[in-house]
Amino acid sequence: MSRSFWLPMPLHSLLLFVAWLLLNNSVEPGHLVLAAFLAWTIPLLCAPLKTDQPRVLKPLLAARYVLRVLGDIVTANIDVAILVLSPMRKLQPGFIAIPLDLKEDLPITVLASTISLTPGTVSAEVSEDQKWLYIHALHITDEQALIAEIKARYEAPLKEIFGC
Amino acid sequence: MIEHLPILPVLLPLLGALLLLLPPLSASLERQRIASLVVSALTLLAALTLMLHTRAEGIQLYVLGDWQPPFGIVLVSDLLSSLLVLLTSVLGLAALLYACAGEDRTGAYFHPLILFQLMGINGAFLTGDIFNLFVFFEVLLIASYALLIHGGGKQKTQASFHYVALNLVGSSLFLFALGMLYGTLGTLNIADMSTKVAKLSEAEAVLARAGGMLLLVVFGLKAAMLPLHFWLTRAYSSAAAPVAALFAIMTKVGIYSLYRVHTVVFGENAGPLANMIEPWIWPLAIMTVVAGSIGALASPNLRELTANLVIVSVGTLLISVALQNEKATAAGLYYLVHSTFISAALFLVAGLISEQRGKAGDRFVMSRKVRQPALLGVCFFVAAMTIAGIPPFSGFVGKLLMLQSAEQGSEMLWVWPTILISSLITIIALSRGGTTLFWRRSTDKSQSDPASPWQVAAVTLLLLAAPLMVIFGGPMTEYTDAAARQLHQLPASLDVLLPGGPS
Amino acid sequence: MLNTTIFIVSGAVCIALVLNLWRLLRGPDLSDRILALDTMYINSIALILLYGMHMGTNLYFEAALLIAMLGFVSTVALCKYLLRGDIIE
Amino acid sequence: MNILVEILVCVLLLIGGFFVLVGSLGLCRLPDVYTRLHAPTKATTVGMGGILIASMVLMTYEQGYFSVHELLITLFLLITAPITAHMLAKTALHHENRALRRTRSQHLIASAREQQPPAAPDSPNHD
Amino acid sequence: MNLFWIPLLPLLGTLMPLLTERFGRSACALMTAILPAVALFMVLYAAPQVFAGTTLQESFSWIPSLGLELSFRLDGLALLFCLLILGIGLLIILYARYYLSEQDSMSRFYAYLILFMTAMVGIVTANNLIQLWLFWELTSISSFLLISFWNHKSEARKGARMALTVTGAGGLALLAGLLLIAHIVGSYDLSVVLASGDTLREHSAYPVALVLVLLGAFTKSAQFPFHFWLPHAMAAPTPVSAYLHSATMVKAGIFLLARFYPVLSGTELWFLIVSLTGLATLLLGAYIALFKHDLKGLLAYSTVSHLGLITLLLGMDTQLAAVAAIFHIINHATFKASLFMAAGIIDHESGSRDMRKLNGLWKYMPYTATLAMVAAASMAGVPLLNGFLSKEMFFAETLHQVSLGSLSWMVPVLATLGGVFSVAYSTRFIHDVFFNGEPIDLPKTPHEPPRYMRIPVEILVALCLLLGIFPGYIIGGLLDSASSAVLAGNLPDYSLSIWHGFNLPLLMSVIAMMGGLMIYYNRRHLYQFQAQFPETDAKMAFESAIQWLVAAATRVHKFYENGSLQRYMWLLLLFALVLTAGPLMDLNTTAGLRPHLPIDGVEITAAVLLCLSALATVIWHRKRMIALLTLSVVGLIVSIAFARFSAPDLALTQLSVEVVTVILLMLALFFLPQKTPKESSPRRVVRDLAIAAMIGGVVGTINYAMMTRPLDSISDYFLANSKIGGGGTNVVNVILVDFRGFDTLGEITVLGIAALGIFKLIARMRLFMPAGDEHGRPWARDRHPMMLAVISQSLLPLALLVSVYIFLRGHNLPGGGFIAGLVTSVALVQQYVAHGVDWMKARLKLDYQWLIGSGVLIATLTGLGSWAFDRPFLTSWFDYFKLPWIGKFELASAMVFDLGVYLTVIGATLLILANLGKLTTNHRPTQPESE
Amino acid sequence: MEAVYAVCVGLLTFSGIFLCLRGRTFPVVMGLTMLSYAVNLFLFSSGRLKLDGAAILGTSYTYADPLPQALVLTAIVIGFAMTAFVVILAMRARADLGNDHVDGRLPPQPETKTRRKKDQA
Ligand code: NA
Ligand code: NA
Repeated sequence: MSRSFWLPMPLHSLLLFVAWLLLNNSVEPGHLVLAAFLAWTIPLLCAPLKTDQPRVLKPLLAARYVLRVLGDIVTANIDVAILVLSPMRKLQPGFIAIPLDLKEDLPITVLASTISLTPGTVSAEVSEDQKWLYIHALHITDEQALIAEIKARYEAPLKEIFGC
Repeated sequence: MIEHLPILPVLLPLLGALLLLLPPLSASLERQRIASLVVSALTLLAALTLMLHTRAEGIQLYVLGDWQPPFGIVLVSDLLSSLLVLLTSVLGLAALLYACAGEDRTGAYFHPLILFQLMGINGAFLTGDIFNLFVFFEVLLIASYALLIHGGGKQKTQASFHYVALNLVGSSLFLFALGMLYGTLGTLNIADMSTKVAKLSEAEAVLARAGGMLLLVVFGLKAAMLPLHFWLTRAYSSAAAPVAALFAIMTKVGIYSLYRVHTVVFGENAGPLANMIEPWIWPLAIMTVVAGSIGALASPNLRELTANLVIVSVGTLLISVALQNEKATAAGLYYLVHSTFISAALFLVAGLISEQRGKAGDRFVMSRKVRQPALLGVCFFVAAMTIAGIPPFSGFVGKLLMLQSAEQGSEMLWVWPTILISSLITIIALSRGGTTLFWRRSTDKSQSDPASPWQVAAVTLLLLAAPLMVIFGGPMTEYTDAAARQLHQLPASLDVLLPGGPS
Repeated sequence: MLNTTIFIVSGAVCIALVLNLWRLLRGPDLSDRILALDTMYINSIALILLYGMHMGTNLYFEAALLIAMLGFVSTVALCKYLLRGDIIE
Repeated sequence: MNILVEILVCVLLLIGGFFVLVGSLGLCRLPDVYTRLHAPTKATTVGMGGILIASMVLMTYEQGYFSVHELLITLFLLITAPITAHMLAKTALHHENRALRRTRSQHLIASAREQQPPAAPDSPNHD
Repeated sequence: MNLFWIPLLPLLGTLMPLLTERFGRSACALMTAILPAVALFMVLYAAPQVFAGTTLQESFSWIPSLGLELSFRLDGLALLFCLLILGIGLLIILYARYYLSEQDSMSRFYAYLILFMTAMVGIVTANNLIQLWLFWELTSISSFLLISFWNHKSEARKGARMALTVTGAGGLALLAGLLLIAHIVGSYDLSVVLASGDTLREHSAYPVALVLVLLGAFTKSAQFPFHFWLPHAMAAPTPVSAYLHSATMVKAGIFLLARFYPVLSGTELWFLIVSLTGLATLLLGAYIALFKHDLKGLLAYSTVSHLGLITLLLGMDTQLAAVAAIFHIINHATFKASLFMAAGIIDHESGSRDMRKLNGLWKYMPYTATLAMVAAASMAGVPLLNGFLSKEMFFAETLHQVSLGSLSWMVPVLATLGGVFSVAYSTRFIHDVFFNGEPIDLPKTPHEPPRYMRIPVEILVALCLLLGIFPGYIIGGLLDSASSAVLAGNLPDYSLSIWHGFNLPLLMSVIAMMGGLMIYYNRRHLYQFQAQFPETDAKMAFESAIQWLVAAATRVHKFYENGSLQRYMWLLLLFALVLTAGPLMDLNTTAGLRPHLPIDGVEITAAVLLCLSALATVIWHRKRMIALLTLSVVGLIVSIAFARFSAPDLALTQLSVEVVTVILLMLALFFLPQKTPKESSPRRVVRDLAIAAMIGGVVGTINYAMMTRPLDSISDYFLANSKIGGGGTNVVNVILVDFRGFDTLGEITVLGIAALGIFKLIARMRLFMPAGDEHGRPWARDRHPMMLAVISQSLLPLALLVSVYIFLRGHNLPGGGFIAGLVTSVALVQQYVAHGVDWMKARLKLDYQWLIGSGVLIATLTGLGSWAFDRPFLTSWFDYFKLPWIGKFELASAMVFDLGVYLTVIGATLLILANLGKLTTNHRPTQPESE
Repeated sequence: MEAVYAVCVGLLTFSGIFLCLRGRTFPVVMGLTMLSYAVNLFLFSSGRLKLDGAAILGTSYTYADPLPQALVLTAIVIGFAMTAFVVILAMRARADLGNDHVDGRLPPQPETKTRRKKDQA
């Protein structure tokens, strides 16, 4: 039997293992066994409902990416808070179309999610050919700079992480 | 095994229904038929044994989960409940037999649903716990919703929406009532409630009274008491014949609950709440008979007529509740059994007539002759005589017992004219209907198939009650007398019902 | 101090909830209303957590977790409904 | 209770509460549906994060063992919030909701709704 | 001898024709006659004892609590009637053999006839009031069958229905009367009743009982004003008329009067009602008979008249009158039966009964004519025939009549007038049919009937003669014993001689003769006089009365049962309101003594939110989508409230149910119109608001009153036993899966059945999907947004993990199978939303029906497991185990039960939702709304 | 607290009942849902309100009455099943009868069924 049959979603399995321990606030042996069991069986059950996605090739980079996003979320929120509390007439919202280098579903989704979670931007739509990501920004000062920053800060690492 | 007897009438249909949903039985209709007939015959056997056992040994208590009453749920098989369980089981068998002729082919899950329905009704009869009664009400209701739409068609859909919506509101009211009762009595066991109700403080008694009154609404809705009977005619007359036949017992569940709750809990020993529904139920009972009679006269077809006769029988039974004495309850029980059998039979006969009269169905219009005039004629005639209370069939015994149970002059003044005039109207309506159905015919030949042996067997099974309940009227009334005595003299059974004493 | 803080924060969450309802009732578009409902789900998670902290118990954690999960499903279904009419097609 | 823990918890809570409130305030104040999308999806993530971490700290302290299951809620919210926003944005686009008049590149609304590449005359040229 | 056999033999005889039909008509008739003949012999065998003054009795217990015994008596009265019923019955069997045509089902006819015979014998021999009534009703039914024997004819059906309705109504009145009598006397035993005349007459309810019994008797005996049904019963084959309307059925009413004569008569009321009714009937019947052109019609009204005569006799205050009544019963039976049979022969052999066409039959059937003329003469009261004797006695008795006070002279005068009419129509019968020129347009050439068809007539006519000439020899004993039964032994002196000398009665007879002949001679004037009055057809009148009744019932029925759910719902709620609010009036103080809980800002806010969103739902209920959103808010806040008030399990359940419900409602919203039209009138809205507000107020009040009072409940037991007895610390869960596991079993059954029912509903559903949303916008093209699909896939394992978590901890902490099941379902539904049905169907091979079945089955089998340990169903088991390294853990049967719950929930939810999804997957028609 | 709670229950009942009295299926279904909220809250409160007393043994000194909670749980599940059924039934009615009126026919239309007239014997 192939590895993918016995362990169809290794990353998910890891996630589930951790999640189980999180849920139970416990690292007792009993829970470890149970966590391992569930981390193994649940992906087996879910496997038929999974479509193939590119795998994470560089986990370390991914972790760094996550931390960076978390940090950005905090700053983004402060920005938004200021905008919300300041007079509305200063607001300069706008739509932006970002050309995508990423091609596959999962990386695009991650990118779009990242954009939504960070500074004043929301991913609104992906074009059918998945070459354009439409975003709405709450306050635009420089459109091109924003596009450039997103591509450099998020898209590039993602390309590397997923190896595409 | 004998100690598990009281739960068998609930468990057997449940298990049967479940097995029918699973392979290998779910695969073919033939297997479903055999299995469901076997299961319902076994249920009948269990019910019969239970009744005999209860008759011989006294009240049977089944303590579910081994949690002693009043804490856990108990099933109580007394003379009343075991009789009704037996009645239900016979009815179920008849409905299944009838359906095996092809009615079960017109939609999915017929057999499991009938068995679920049996489980619900039997459970409602057997349970000694008021919330569990609610649960079984819901089981039998949801099964009836599903059965009502069996076969499809506009009328069914239309009738079911009314039926379902009203019953959903009814279920909500039931829960409100349960809240009020639990909130004052602090218990759910019916026998235990009866010990608590007399000890309530004044304010609590008011709340319990409101709850009890609300229960009257709920049971009245189920029983089709005026002004809550509107759902019945359409629902019953649009349902498939075997389903309508089985539904004949459904209104009786409401009546049974009135006996069980309002005679036991809010009965003679309820202190300030004693006999609280009596002033209400009198006019309602009589008006129900009137409404049913008017409906019977106005019915354009046999099924609607039968449905309205069910309403009349409900009114008559409500009178027995209103009379509140042992004799009336005994009379009511006899009448209940008889009227259930016969209205069920009449629904089946109506089904056969519809099948054989072509486009006219069971409507009271001129049409082609039925294929089997002698067979259907005899069946109809016997059923009609019985339901109209004409001797020598069981109807007259029921009617007479009811008349006799009015012992005060004022009671007679209300009860006798009501029952007698409704009888007359029944005779008029049935003779009009019957003569038209069988005798006003064109020269066209019927093109339908003759009734299948299954259908004949089902009708016969039910109609046999008409002579048998008269021939064995002695033992039968002896039984109902004893059942009524047991119900009215509850304190005598309390040490059986609550072995550990009240909570 | 902790109790006062919880009290203040609860007040903030309550105000937030009222504001959400205002938006829900006000609209103008259905997407605004759904957005408001979604925010209400999330704010009620906050409320439940605060209550749990106030009571010092973990018992309400699952409720919060379920709101997080089910609120999402609900919002998605509502959006799907507006987009396609048929949510399960 | 340890004053430091208490202060930490209080600060976290206040931060969380502040952001929750701001998010909802934004929901009310912001002028059009596209801008309103920003406020709750963002503010609630940090707002909720603050409260969840506060809860984690407090529970861990009070119960004497690691109470980290709140992280799971955070995880859920982080995963789902962008999708919610995306779906809502899709809905708003589909409903052709009017954007604030001074919104830039409004012509993209039509392209986005049709999920086509940006095709308007003033679209910026990218290589 | 066992009296039981007398009715039983005919009863068994009912089967005889059905069994012997195949052996041919004669054999069938012969076999049919055997058992009644045996019964007749038994009666005759018992006769000497009865003549000797013994009342034979026999009884068996039947239904004691009903007071019904199978109890028979044979006294003089019963004997007389038995002889009539069985004797004439046998003649009718013979007669009918030749009367019925090849097309008529002879076996059916005989079966009905013998059934009727049984019923009649039953009535006259009954010694128990209920038994009497039982057979009484049986005569109504069997006569209904006989009258409607030719049921393809409209008049047969209508006549039968009318007879049934009138006699049925009378039967019910009789029943009430008999029950009342039994109530007064305290027994259903006729012997006891017959001995309690004084008690009865003195009782305050006597008038009611009397009137009720008389109603029964009068309807059956076709007394005025209930006489109208009898002529229309002539639609029956003539043997039936000959039997029912001469000797038997109509005589049942007379029998009843005679039977209860000892206990009910003797009061002013009796005499007044009975004699006046009889007199009126006598005159009316005789008068109308004059104008009937139909032979049987004439005979029918003549019967009415003679029944009136007998009634009048029974209503007179002398014992001799009663004797005369009994005598006339016999005489009328003989001559009228023979006349009917003769009429039948004429009809049979000439094809007509119309006296305007039938003329001069003397030439064609002299023998039959002779017989008919003798019988008719007896009917007219010609001397040397039996009719003369009883009529003479009747005239004599009218002269002694004093009950009408100073108007009593009118009785003999009117009686004579009746006699005049009687002679006139008898003359007409003879002259119009057998003489009076040549027949006109008869369908057949008349001729004498078959030999055996005449025999019954011959026997009866011979009886008329014999009785007329040798009354004492032939009938003396019978009349004595019958009369003494009626008079309770006080038999007066009377003589049955033909000649009493010249006296007033003879004069009256002579006047009657002369007057009758004169009237017949001048009948043209009378016909002209009568022609001024519009002819009323009782049948039409009755039918239209019934039609009116039906139409009225239909109108009333339509008025209150108008098919409007809103009305039904309103009535239900109003009824609930009235019943529930009533008791509240007695509640002095709403607030109880239980200390109130404090309230804080959060709670107030939640309450405000709840109320606002509930009200918003009400206000915007016509904008369905918005209302759905506000409804969701209500659900959310209710869940939070549960959490707040220490019910985490409830909060979890409510939340998860909420989501599934919202999804369902959205599915419904898609197929239903998006908006509710404004169609309620302001009045209705105000009405609905009022009742809703009142119910809300009542519920709130009760709730408040309840919550503020202390409660002493059984719950302490659960708290105390949850851990030690149920093995779990989450008491709510232990109640669900253990203490009240039976409820839960029922509950998941409900869920399963609902899913099956929904499957049935969906099975043949044809719904057109709207082409666009409520504003007419076309739907978005993107069926399955990519990002949603991606994220959903990642969330699924996490959701499953959470549901396992919730499931496993349920027994000890908030959670459990139901919530876990819903979480799993929602996660799967989310997949359906994200990927669509087809995608899922290809990948998820789960049969949801099996899932439901096995889920409930697992729960049930868990319960059954306890049987192995001799414990009742659902007895739980749990224990703690310790494994090295892993530690201590608990295993409980309740967990398996909960697993059943879990599976059922998944199966049911997905069966519903996934199938709904399938509705439109394959094609997406875009028909516009068809409303 | 009790007063506020009772007011809420009363108001939910009011809303539910008003909606149940509407003429179209969807509002009626919503009304039934609303009514079931009221019912659940009412039944729940029959065990009296209690703060901080979840019936999880070992977490408190006194506990809320667990029995009504269990009853309400059962009621919620049953209510869910019933609601699901009635929702689909409403759809079915729309499919079969062509409209979403609770009576299956639109109010201003006169009754077209003249069947009864012909039935007069
Ligand atoms: Na679909
Ligand atoms: Na649980």
